Amino acid sequence: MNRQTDVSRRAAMLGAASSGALLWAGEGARAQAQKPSELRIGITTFLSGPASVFGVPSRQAAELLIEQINRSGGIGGVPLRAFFVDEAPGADHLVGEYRRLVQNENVQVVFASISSGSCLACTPLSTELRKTTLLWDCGTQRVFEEGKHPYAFRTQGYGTPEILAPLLYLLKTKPDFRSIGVINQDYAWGRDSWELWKAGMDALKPGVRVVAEMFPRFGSTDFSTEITRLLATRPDVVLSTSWGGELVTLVRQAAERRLFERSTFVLPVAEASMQSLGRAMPAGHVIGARGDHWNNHPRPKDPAAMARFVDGYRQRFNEYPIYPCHHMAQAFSALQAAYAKAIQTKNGGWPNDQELADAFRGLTFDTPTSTITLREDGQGLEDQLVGLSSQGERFPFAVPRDMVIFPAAMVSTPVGQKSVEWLKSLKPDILAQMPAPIAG
Amino acid sequence: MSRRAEALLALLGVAALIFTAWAAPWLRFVLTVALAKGLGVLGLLLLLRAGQVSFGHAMFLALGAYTVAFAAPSVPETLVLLPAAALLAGVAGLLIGLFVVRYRDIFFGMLNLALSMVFYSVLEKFYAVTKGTDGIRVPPLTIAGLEPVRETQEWVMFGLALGLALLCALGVRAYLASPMGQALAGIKTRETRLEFLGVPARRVLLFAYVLSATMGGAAGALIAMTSRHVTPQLAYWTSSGELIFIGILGGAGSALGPFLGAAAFELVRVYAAAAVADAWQMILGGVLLAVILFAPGGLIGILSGRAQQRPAGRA
Amino acid sequence: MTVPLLSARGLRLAFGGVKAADGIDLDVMPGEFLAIIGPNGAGKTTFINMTTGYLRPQAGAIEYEGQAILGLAPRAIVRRGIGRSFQLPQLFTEHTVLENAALAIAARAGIWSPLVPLLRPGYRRDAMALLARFGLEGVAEARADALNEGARKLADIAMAVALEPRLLLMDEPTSGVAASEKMGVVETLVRVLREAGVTAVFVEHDMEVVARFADRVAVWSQGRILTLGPPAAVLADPAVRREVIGIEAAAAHG
Amino acid sequence: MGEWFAENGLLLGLAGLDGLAYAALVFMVAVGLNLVFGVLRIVNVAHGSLFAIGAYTAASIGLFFTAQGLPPAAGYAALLLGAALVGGVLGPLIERVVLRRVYGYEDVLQLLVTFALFMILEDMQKLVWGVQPVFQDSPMKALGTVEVPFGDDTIPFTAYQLFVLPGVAVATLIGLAWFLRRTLTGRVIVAVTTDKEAATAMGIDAVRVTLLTFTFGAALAALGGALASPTTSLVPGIGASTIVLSFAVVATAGLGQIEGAALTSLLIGMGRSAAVYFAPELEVVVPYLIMVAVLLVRPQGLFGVVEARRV
Repeated sequence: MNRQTDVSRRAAMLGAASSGALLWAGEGARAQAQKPSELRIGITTFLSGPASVFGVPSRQAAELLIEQINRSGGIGGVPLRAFFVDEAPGADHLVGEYRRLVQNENVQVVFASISSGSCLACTPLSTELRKTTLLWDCGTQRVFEEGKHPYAFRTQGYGTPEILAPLLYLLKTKPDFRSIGVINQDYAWGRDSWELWKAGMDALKPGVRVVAEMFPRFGSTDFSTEITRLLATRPDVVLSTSWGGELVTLVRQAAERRLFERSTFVLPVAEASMQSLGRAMPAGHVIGARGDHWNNHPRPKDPAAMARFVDGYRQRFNEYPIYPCHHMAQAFSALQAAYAKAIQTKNGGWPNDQELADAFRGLTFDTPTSTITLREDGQGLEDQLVGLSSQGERFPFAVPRDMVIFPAAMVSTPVGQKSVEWLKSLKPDILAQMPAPIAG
Repeated sequence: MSRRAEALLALLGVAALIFTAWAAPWLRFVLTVALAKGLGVLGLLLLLRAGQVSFGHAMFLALGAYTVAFAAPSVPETLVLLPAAALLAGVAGLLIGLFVVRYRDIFFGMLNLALSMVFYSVLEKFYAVTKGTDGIRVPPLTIAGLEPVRETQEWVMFGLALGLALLCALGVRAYLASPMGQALAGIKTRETRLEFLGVPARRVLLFAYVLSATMGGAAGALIAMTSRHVTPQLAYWTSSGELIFIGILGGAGSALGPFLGAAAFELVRVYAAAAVADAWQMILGGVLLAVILFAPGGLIGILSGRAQQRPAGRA
Repeated sequence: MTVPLLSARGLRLAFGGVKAADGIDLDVMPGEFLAIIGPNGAGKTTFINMTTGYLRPQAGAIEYEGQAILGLAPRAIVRRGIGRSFQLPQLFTEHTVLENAALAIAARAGIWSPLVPLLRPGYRRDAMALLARFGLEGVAEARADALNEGARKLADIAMAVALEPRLLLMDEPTSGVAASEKMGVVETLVRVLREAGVTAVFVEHDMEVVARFADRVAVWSQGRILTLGPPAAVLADPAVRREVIGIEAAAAHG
Repeated sequence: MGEWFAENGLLLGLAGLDGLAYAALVFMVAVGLNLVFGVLRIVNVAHGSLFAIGAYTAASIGLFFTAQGLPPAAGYAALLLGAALVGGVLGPLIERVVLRRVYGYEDVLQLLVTFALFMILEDMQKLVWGVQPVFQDSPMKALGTVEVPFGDDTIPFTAYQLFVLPGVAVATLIGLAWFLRRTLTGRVIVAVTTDKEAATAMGIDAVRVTLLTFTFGAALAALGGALASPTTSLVPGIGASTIVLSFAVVATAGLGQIEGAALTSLLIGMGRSAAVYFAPELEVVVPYLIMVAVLLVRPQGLFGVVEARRV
């Protein structure tokens, strides 16, 4: 510690008149906070590039939510104001933007990132700058399993439950499959999700033959070669955790060439692409939503809130909200709950950064469909809803039937364990705990 | 530009940088990255002097950055990692250079592009080693064995980048004025004559290539140490395009150009992104177009009052 | 008997069906000024290109000072003492004349010093002295692409001379030079070359220049040497007058 | 080796069919780029944006036609209309308003001008078409699928992929070759490609040729995009990945060489699909490895001619 202050002092002297700045910028997280005139939130999301398919709807959702919250008096009487940042230029640019949000725009909270890479880059900064950061959409299990981040909280589920739930569903509904082919986007999520799936599958149903492991380039626009290979090798199951335009292209090309008739597809991130696909999505395949917020949720906790959000979004943007919109809503719901808790703890006073972070730890907040609890490591526990795709009258696109709602605790890695190790240790009796399907 | 004007501009620039970094702490980070990129662009400028446009130069920055990311867990010392990254990039530059200096113009540009894309794919594909597009996080580093607090660390990185930028700018200035540097410029106009002066043009270009790769490696290392996170995006072709962009924005006529360009580029990008988060690319494109059409000498050209001077046409 | 400085034997080179060299035998004697004349496409420039390593003949041999030089790179041949100038002057167009000259001076001394300026006092003095020998000191600070043709030709030759060659091959040193300047240019370069004791081979279309300054004349036609001898005899040869000079005269007026 | 072929020969055959369709799309984009480079000597980075805009426009027109109740065959008219519209409007606009101002500038500036255009057009697409995937596959659906025998099995391929894509590419190749060799305008383009100075000296109106070639190249890029649109979903960023691949084709093919572009596209298409089957981790680098290998052996590209250096 002595050494540090030493260097710090020398730098202060070197930097001419900079000692004032050092004091100013070094303002601690524990300083007493004044109630601000507005509650500033930095939101990083994809506004360009292929992932803007997620980023733009979530931004729209954020704007809608902020309007709604502000109309009803803001949070603790303070109106919200969002500062959006594009994730597309890459992590090196984003960490600069994160600093700008904190140090220049003086945001109280940062909502960080769709991309796992962005999250991994931002969470250490949340510790360094002592700024509460909500990981509002990224899914990598590495964040909380490989490090402690006292100021970071994930207000939704993550890769492990999002993969394990569809796997369990498949094992239950199609227990006799013998071979599998995988076609995932070549980036962290595509690779990680396959590693998670394989670990779980090998533990619960050893001996499944992997006939093709394909990781086409991120942003690919054509999968005909991969589809030919899957047609030729005839796996019983095809797994793809792809999303966005790539999933749409994959499903259309595969449907056109009748791959859906030969193999059962498992698509854990299908929900966001169902509207784009419309009637082109074949029925009878396993689809997931990275959560439980399907439009046809059989028993949402607060149907009125669900309808309010969905209809409000539809009215404004002429489309159904997709899962990133729901994840954004969850982040806002958590924010409201945490501020309420912190203000109450302080008897009406405005929380500083430390007090705000303390309020998030162990917080339980409502979503339209359920409640989410933030564990002691910062990870949120979100239920997973998986079903078989079906086309019906109610929606102009596919939604699940024979739905199973997996309780979050059942499919999430316990605190302190690593996902892959935990999945490897699973025993087939976990299938017995699976709730019964709901027709839908 | 006269010597005195250039020296004055450099002094003013340094003063402005230090003042900005002091007055707006969050810009300290942006400016450190800008200085680092400027260093990379300075290397690119050497090749431009020979009339060659490398459309894959970002690979050396990425190499330097990944060197830091891979080595940092075992050797978390800034003063070791920085030269190591530069050295490694220099060696890679020598190996690649031996191949690419045999080619000119579009072939030179495209071969560099191809090699950078191969490197990009390696970073992206070998997930088990490189963590793919997620990238690798760089742990906190020591400086001369000390572990400064964040604030000091930021100043040290800023100072390091600034010092290295000044040193390299002076070095490049001297190099370009030397017979070797002048011969390099000769490659652009009359390569045959060089051969008939008994000067091996390829070796002249190779020297510049290795030098530019080394500076690229140092730049990449600085970026990695500052942003503390590296991704394959650093090697993607658009990153190389960005380096050329900065070079032209700043002006290819002076060793100060790259740094001026990089600072302007990062600031425009940051403010454009803040103002219109989903159309910043269009703003940058517009700025670039305006500079080329109305001030092809770049910012340096504007500052030295020669903005009207059109660049020399193809001979 | 003196030993030839340069000796070419049986050089052959064809581009497609065109024979640019069809058995060239030629000896260049130390100290002489040898003019090469002949119609366009006769293979005159090809001979220079082969001798300087720019083109490789399909057959034959070239010896310089008794050593085979065929297969060496241009810059290796330059280092042995064979210089050349170009029909289209090869100057560094974005550099000043002084810088061009200084680069040539530096090239002789070795350019591998990355931190000392090209225009260091020594090189500047030598370059100015070089330019002064060619009467170019007045345009030293001008950009090379701003010169008139005569000055460009002289600058081009000056750069070759800076390397102190013993043999200089000049490709049409007067082509494109205004008639009023032509004799001045030739007189300047002959004076410099004589002073330096350089042997010269030059391709020339102006018969007056050939008659005044050449010691011997070689007449080229279709890749062969038609005649070789002193100017007075060669230029008086009716066959040469008909085949070469007649065409030249017509071309000059067309 | 023989054993390997016995085992994988059939798969290799399938890979060939896939590679063909892929090669056809690569060729459509690269040949336009190569043509433009031949005449303008500008590496047009915005070529990829023209591909993307062509795809979006064709899809929009196709969707409009479908909404009007026109038959699926009208989808083909939409493809051509989209390509013609983008080529005919954006081509001349870019050439006359922007590029014309920078002829005679240094190469790097010319290249950067198109890079700037690329950045602007990328964001413009987002403003016009949004970020959600757009697709319009009635042309592909109209033709249905073809069962290709595979051992005891059959593999369905879409007729569009099997016949339309390669068919259009071959027709383009033949048509272009005929146009460039047999028509006056074509020969003028070749003359300018070979030696611009000489061609201009001979009285060729380089300004007109340049405009024409650029428009033509833009239309080819847009047609490539239009052809790709029924098979894929259109999202932001498709231009960027298309263009970088075309760069590799141009350098490998030899500048301005259309047959070279065809052969290179075929090599890349086949190489890529073989990689998907047998070495998936190489899929992305195949085009670049082919390029490096070709340039090692033939420094001027497959069909490139050594430019005579005049001394």
